[in-house]
Amino acid sequence: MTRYSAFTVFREGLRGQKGWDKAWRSPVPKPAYDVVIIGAGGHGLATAYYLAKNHGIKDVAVIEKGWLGGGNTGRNTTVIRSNYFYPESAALYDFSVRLYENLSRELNYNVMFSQRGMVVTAHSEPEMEMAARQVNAMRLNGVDAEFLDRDQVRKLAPLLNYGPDMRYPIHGGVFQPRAGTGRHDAVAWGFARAADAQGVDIIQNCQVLELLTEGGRCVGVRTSQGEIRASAIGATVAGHSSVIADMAQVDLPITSYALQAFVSEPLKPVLDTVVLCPPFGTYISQSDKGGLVIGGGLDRVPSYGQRGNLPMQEAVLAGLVEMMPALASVKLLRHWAGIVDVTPDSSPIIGPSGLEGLYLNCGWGTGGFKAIPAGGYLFAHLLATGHHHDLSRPFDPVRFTTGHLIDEGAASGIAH
Amino acid sequence: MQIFPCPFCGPRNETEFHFAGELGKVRPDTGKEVNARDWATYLYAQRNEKGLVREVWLHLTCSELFVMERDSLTMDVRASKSLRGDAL
Amino acid sequence: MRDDSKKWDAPGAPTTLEMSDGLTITPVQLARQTLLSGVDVLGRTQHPIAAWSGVVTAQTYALSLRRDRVLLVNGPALADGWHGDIAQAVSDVSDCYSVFDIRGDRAFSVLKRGAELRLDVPSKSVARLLFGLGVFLYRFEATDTFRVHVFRGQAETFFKSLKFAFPSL
Amino acid sequence: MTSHRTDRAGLIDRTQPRNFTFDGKAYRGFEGDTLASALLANGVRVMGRSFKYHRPRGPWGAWVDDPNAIMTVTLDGRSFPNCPAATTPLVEDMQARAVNAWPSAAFDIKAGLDLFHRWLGAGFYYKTFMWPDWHLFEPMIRKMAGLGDISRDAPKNYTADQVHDHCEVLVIGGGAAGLACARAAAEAGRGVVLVDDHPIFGGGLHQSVQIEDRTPSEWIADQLAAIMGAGGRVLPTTTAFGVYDHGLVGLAEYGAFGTAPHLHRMRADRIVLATGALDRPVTFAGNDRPGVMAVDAACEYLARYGVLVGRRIALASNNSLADAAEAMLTQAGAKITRISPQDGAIRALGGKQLKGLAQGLRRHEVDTVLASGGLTPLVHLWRHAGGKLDWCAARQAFLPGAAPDGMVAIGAANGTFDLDQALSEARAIGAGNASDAAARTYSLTPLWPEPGDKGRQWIDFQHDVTLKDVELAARENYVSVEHLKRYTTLGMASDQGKTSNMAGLAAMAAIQDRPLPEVGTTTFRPPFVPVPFEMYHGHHGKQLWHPLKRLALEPQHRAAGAALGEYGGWLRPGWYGTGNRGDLIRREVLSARNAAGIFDASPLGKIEVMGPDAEDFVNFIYYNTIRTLKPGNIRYGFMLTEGGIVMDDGVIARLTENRFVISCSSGHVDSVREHLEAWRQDGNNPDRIFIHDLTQQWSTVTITGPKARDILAKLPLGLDLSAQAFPHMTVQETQREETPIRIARVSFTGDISYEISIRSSRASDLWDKVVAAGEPHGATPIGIEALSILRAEKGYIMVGKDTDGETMPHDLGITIPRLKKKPAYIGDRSLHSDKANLPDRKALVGLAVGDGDKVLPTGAHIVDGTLSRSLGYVTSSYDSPTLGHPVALGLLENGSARTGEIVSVWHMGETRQATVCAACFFDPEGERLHA
Repeated sequence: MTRYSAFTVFREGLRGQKGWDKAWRSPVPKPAYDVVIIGAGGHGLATAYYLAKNHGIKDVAVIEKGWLGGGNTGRNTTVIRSNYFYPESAALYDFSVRLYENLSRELNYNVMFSQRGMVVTAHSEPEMEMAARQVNAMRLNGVDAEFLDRDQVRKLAPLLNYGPDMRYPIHGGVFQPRAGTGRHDAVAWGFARAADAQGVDIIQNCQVLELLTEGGRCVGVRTSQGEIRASAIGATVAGHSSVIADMAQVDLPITSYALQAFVSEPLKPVLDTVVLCPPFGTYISQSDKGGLVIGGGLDRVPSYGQRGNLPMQEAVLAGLVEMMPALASVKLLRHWAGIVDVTPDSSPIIGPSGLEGLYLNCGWGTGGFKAIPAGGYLFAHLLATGHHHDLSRPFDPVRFTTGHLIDEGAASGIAH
Repeated sequence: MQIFPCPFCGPRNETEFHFAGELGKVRPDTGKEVNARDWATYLYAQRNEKGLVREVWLHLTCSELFVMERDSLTMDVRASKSLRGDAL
Repeated sequence: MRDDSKKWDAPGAPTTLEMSDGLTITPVQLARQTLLSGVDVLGRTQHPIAAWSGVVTAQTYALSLRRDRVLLVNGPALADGWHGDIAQAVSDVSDCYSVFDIRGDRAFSVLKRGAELRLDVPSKSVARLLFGLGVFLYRFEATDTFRVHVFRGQAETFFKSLKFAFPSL
Repeated sequence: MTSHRTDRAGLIDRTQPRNFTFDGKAYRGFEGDTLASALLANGVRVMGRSFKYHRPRGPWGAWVDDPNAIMTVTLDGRSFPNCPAATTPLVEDMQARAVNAWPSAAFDIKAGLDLFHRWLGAGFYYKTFMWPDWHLFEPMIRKMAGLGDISRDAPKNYTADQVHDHCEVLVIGGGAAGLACARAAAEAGRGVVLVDDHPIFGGGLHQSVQIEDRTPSEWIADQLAAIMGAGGRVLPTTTAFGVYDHGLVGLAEYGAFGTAPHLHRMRADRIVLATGALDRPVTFAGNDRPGVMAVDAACEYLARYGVLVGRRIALASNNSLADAAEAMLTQAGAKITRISPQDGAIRALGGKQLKGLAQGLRRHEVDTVLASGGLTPLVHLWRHAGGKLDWCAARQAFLPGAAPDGMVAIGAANGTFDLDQALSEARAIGAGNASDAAARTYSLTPLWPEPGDKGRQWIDFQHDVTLKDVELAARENYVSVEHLKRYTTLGMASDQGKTSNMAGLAAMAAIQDRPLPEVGTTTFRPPFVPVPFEMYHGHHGKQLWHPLKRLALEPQHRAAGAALGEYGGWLRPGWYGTGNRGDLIRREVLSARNAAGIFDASPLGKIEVMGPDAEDFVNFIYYNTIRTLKPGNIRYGFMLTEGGIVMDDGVIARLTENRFVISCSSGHVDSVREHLEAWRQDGNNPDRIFIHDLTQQWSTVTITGPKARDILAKLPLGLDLSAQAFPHMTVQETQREETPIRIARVSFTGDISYEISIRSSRASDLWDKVVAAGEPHGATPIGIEALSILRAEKGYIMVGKDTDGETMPHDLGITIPRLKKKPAYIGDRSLHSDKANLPDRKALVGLAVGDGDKVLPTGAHIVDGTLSRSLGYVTSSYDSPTLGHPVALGLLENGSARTGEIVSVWHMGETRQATVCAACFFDPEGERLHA
């Protein structure tokens, strides 16, 4: 594998770029592997990479229905953050942020993690009290957090409306300086290339048709490219987790929704941080290419249709114009949707599926991208050892029976 | 924007409706002993099918709680009837 | 908490608003509005029933709201509460809803700013969302006159929404 | 500079000159011009710079397919970024400036970047800038990227109208096929709407000499008259930008430049796609040079704007449509040299100015190269709706295949490039018949990028993606079309791949030696062309964004000098009077404690539950036992979720055997009503339970404080108010001037309180009388802020503030129903989960501080000894005017067992001490409450 560096880029420029290797191979699946991972999104590829790197398990196949990174990894709004309230979530997501911080160098692939910070605004005195509760919790959890007043928010996000007619005047907010954005495709490609280099087979255009079971245990998968057996099978298929679980005759606590995202035409830099204004249901950042990347809430109708729907578009983009009226004449270039797997407590599920031999990494809902390195790391640990890493144990699905939900919404006083 | 058929009102814009859950949830009789697994299944387990689904929806304006059959992939709506079975 | 008294326009006294093209919005004072709920209350009412998109011509009439509920307009006084004899729940809601008439050739165009409305698609209920507010909407006395009942606390918002919708025509 | 304006009329108005500037230079065009046509008429070719290499760019297309000429346009002091010159109508005094170029498109100082192109190939940034850190390089890259800049102020008078609409047949595209189809449909009695994104209908028809024995303009006018005569509607300058579920089409109707387009949410029973087709570029060396244009664009500039783009033109086309173009351009005075691109690699010569075209050893001295690699139907909307595409080898194009529900394609969009055939197809579809395929006159020779060719050949003009970039992507195994697109950014420019996608796919197919259709296409995403955010926004901003509900008593409050604020979705008095806010609130608290406070409690929910099963139903809804509640009595209770979490609290009054009034929190009325309705219909007998939300029928004036009874006694209500006759937690109904009045003796302050409810139209009268009656006693109106302190002194909670999404009723000290209540109720089983049974649950506590200590900050955390773990947090905290010291409530792990314990309270790095106490600081025995 050609190592990527300023030097090789320079050298290849002189040679007409002829010397680059394939970023990953296109292998034919073997009949059996130690581990088969279903779904070559960020989590699946990261799992394969960490299986090889941390556990020396290199006889791994990642099988993908379409093209690698083509699910939510390639459809999200690229925000990476760990501004969580509960210690369990903070530990998980901050672990992920820390892995991200070194990921480009580790994978030898520039994932462009840009720690430009993220502001969550507060718009009233009660919201400021909640913001204080949040900042204190984050700091106690060991996550960087700053409590901002109105002027400090203004410095970070001058485009917000500070006029007297603002429906929800800005009082202040919570700032996480280490949060930011990454290049979503690069995360998938970087993990794919690094996993492939370790010997992992990434098999694209290979759809799982059926789970193979023997004696009540999952021993492999039947795919559009034939049967593949494995001693452990991990599913990392996000919004389609219920479809795989259905093959195992298991009902998951998951509902699939379309989550839309929007990008504007490229503009010269106007926004240096990620900004989320909860009462407008909208968040925004500006990509390195100049496009404003915008997201909001889930569509109202459960769905597997990977396309946007007008009511939520109007809600999100109208919210954007309310919070940043200067953007009113900026044009929407493209909008799309991903299918997200939403759990009752909006926290992920890492653990056994209920069918022996089949493990799940799912339920990340709207927030899977930021958790890719941690999700892969912890899922690899589970697949390799059969036991939870301490960080993933609270996210075992048993919590729905014991009642130990990890509901970040709960921290803000919302009953679910 | 989708059009949903309220069994009483007829076709209306989706913004008038609220998703209430999958059809078929039966509340365990909590007057008796209910084990934790059954209760968790009732509270949280979802079929979450890709394709034909049968769901309970609330029409916010007339408060009708009804069953709708639709396709969760294509968004085609097949039919609806009131929760008690009264047809359109 | 901030003092936002100035940010929110003080509610004005309800007056008739006349726009271009003969469009008018008129606040309506009804003698009484009564909510009646019960099994087959629709079948049992003796008053003309208003549904979408027919035109009501009577002075006393019942708005069909839902399977088991009507709003009786200008009906007789009835005691609030559960009427066991007729198995109906009764509430005086005269002060619950503000009522407006929107009249003119372009009244329907204005309303289409606030909801997906079709005159050729009937509905058994006059309840719907209009400008995001729960309202009762039907035609009253003429095909170009639309009557709206809106929660009193949202009348100001409704009036403002209409005013914004007018110049867009 | 010579004029390129011909005497061929075009559709512009030559009596109406329009002055404008581009990159600071003054020019003149005519009404009806676009910025691009006016500049071309003035001989200006370089109108922009490419994204990455800052190469000079002139227009390739004449309409939405042009990716090159992008400008920031200023008019009347307002700037609009990223306006495509080819679609921007020329307006007097417009000042246009090329984006991404400085000082001008003609001379751009960053042009030197092109020298480094060999190192800046596809995805180079993924391979470097990692060491020492991306953050070192990113700011510079950000500055280089992006197109236009925006003004930091909101554009004034820029609001979109938004309307819902419906039609039977929506015809998208007003060219020959669209017009003929719309007419046939309208004449067949169907409700038709015809939209076209040009200001003038006709599409490519203007390039024809005649159609059905008429001039194009006459024919078009005939069709429009017939459509409107038959009741159809026509919308020019209207773009169908997206097709959504259930036949919904988003239409953006453009008005004058500088105004926001109007959004039509058009619901169509049937959608006819007549969007036409585009000329696709030919991939050859230097094909990005200004002066290389689409054949179709040149014809369009001539036909619509009377602009002849060049005088000596090389026409390199692979298809039969070139003949008509040649004739038209020749007739306008151009000298045409026909080039067969299949006969050998061609390359454009020159730099900013095109010098000629070379093929093998032959050189053609031309000033313009027109190219067409064949027609690509515009099928974006087809794909939005989920329609399939089929590869047509004869046309070398993807054509509409299996149709989405309710949609049909006609004319060039359907691959029917022959005019007569398109007309008969359109008329058949319009009349509701099937169309029969007839002979085709269109022919072409396949012409696709050839890998390995020399020179830099552009695939994506705006984003500077060349054939070599595609080859590199293939070499590195980014071969799936989506990988190709994302790795090279091919097709992601602001034209969304209209010019580049087909060439990119074809290049990948050729490199891999696979048939083109096997490579597939990328997903077509709305919008079809970029549309301003404002279009989605409209009028529902400012006060109409989450509008507040308004109190019947608002005029009284304003007259009394209330500071109004948002509380639970209502605009309510926070406090009264002017001056120091803290002092005013303090004074209100003291007046309520010493005399009485008068409070507008109208938003409090008043939901009536009636019917024979009402008792069982409320007993099921509430955590607390309601069955035993006697008529005339009131009980406090919690509503839980099925997860056992407290979702609302409030009092339930039983007026009669079969009638209950539920008073829920002001902000929860809508959700509680829905909650009740859902449970009523699901699992209960809805014929025996009825729910009326009467919150807004009634207004409520509360008198609270030691003088409350005396004040109430002054109103002639004829009630015995003694504690025996009218004890705490009871309700009385009476009348005053034939108006029903309901008085509930309940308290949210800890002092004796009466909530007096009256129909809202009589509320002002009641309020005035109560205020007048209270005045001699020293009673004053109080706002929410004072009430919040009063209730906190007493330890009364506010759900959502003093509880969180994990709080169960036993965490709040109300344990008996959990242990004793037998009949089922919502959330019951969850109260016995493992989590619910844990001893260290967060429970409500009081937190006391030492003498002279300051108020604990709300939001501070209670931490363990090592300051590393949160044990809970302060939820409500005030300096109590009544008690003269701070009071605080909090949620604390194992809180009830910690009474008396000194805990550390941590806030933003500072630690203080507090003592855990019972969550009640005022009148713990309840003597004042029951007085």
